[in-house]
Amino acid sequence: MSMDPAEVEFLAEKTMVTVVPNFNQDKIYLIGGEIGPFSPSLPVDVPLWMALNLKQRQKCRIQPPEWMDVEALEEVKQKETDDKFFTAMPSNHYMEITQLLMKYAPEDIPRADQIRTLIKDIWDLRNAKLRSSIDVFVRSDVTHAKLNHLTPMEINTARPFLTRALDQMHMLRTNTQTGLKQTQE
Amino acid sequence: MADLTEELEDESSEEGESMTAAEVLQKLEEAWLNEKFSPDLLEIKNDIVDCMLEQIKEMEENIRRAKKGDFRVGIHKMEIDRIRYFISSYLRTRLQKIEKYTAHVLEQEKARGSDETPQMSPDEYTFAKEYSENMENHFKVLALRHMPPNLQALDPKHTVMRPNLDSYVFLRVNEDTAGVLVEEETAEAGEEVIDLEKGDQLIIRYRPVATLVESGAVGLI
Amino acid sequence: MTTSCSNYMSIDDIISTNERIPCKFQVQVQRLGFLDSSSDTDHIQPNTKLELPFWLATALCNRRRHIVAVDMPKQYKEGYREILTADANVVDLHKLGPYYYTFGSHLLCFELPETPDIAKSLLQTFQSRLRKIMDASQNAYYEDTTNLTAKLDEMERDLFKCGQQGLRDFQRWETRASEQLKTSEMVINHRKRKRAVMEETS
Amino acid sequence: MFGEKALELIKELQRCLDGSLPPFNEEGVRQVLEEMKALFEQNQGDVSATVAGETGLFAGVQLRHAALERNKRCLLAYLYNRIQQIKKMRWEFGSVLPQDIRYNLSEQEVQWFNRYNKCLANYMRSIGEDGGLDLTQDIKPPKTLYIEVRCTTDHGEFETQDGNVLVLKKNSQHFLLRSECEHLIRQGILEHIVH
Repeated sequence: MSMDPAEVEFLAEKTMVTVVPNFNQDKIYLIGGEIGPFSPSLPVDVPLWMALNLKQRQKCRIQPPEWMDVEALEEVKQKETDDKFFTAMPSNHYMEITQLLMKYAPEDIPRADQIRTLIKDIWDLRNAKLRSSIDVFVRSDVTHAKLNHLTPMEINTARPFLTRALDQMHMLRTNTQTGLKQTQE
Repeated sequence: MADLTEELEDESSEEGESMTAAEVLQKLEEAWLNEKFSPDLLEIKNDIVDCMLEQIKEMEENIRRAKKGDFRVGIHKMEIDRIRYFISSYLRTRLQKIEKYTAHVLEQEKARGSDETPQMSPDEYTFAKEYSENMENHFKVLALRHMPPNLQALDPKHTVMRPNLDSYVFLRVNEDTAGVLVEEETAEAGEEVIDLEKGDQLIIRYRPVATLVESGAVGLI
Repeated sequence: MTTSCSNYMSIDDIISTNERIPCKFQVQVQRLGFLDSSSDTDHIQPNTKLELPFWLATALCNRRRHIVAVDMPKQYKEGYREILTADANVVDLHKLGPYYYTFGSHLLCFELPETPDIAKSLLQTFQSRLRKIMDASQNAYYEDTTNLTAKLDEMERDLFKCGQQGLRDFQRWETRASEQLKTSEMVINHRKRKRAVMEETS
Repeated sequence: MFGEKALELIKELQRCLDGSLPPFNEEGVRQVLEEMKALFEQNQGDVSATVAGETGLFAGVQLRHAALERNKRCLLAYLYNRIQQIKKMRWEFGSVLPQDIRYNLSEQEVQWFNRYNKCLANYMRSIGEDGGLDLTQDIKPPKTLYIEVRCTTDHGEFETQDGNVLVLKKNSQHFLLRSECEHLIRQGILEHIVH
């Protein structure tokens, strides 16, 4: 079974972000929990999907998450370059959140272009790393692997190829182990 | 608008503890992910589905009563859309598996002990039975009954489609679990046992972790 | 095959089990001489050599029956296996295939002395060609991929498609193309065909 | 070789994996059943001869039996894979198939489709306490409540959930609830405009 990147994004939209509203409103009781209250200029945490909805209705400004900062991301990029393994990302949905904020609230993000480039660099670095580890993995005889710190979007992009390759390899490996097989009917 | 965060009685949990709507929603999301990535049909989470549909219904009634132009209505409608997507996609994924492995899931239902929980909801079961009859009837009318007498039956040994439990899945460990047997002993190598640590992410064949998915010790991602 | 998913209904499996294998009849088969187009006898005589499709060979040569003896097709014999060991990446597996792995896996059921070596060779060949397939499917975002997949067997082509799928889905998302609700594929194709028919007839 | 006509049926499907469905090959199916009948009769003849004391017929019987099984498999796979396509059509075109597609279905396949329609509808109606849930909707995760759409054909009147009646005229643009026009987009009557 596979998943569309839009569905990974859908999951990412649950992430809480801080918005600065321009309206007054008591608490909103959602099925998923209570949100608010809202007062003009007072920062409040809401799920990303709601932040984007408010933003499109010009009812708030979105505060970029702390990690969405040029200096912080340069550090993340450096660590990713230096470390042989995948490093922990500041957000499990860094790619999707960046995408969405860049599309719907670019004016709320200082130095948006630089951030966009840095995120893309980090994504590319990690993807190159992922491909090399896939190569090592399939050439070895191990049958499972730990993939800590890989984010859902990264997993999802590698999923179709990787799972199919391993499924096929499992079949070919089983062939070599059973050697002599049951006579077919 | 009414307060909807009141505690809900959740009949599905064995301890009989109650869950909030938010917690049930979280469970729905997990069930959706597991169902999407597991090759096999998992146990239906009927209580969760019904509970969420009930929540949606109540919320829709609240919306109907809301004043025109109430700015919250849009937010509530969005949330309803999101939850309905989870439910639809979850049930759709299950339906696809039921259609693909009809004979297999019906076989398992038949073999199920009376103390075991069923994989399918009663309505899914009805669907599976009707689907299977429709398919068999189709084979019979167009092909089987025109064949020589000794070839008129479907041989389940060949024709029953079964999920490939050896397919690879990605998972995240929710609870420390020691001693998971991942490889049976073979002529060339001994058995392989691993310990799963909470928070770990792995790519592994589904078969050795199938029971851990059902119990919630790991979640598919 | 040992995988637990049954493929009785699989189009690919049916076509791959039609690949032929050199067989030698061990006994006389009466009244079926016409299957051997090179002779006009009524019966198939012992020692007649015929290339039979896999589905038939496996019914006539197994633990219970020895109506024919089978030989491995040449692309699975030692000579070819040596070439694959030397450099699997340059071999045109589609030419040797097109279902090189699947058909090769089927052949293992005959339990010939070289069976273990064939099984090993299939696995190693797949492992050593994988990186190239992965890179090709990930780097190339060409419209036309026939070039890249020409030398791949059907199983590898399927894998290549999976790699492209992951990439294409991601790129559609990245450019926000996935936000647009689309007309379903079947409806689009149906319209295209209808239009083509109208143009032909007008 | 035996089984060749049956393989032709399978290859016919392989050529049409783009979602089109060739006309049901009644003649092809008939020929395969004919070959099976002939194989079976020859085998019956050989079996009676063996009972009567003749020897050496066993190998031929085995060979023909394998051919019978092969033909059976191909024929069932032919029917099965066509049904998979037809089922997909239920989800993509809706419960009513375009006339020219229907024309390519055998009568029995039309019946299968109608029965599938019915048991799917029954199932969807049963979901939840009341009203049910249309699973052919919400195919993609929701992004916004309302979307902008353009009509690709003259479709006629359309009543929205809040009771307004719109006329869907070719090239007219509307702002509609996503949940109420998703079907029309999938069926190609509306086009989703994104900016």
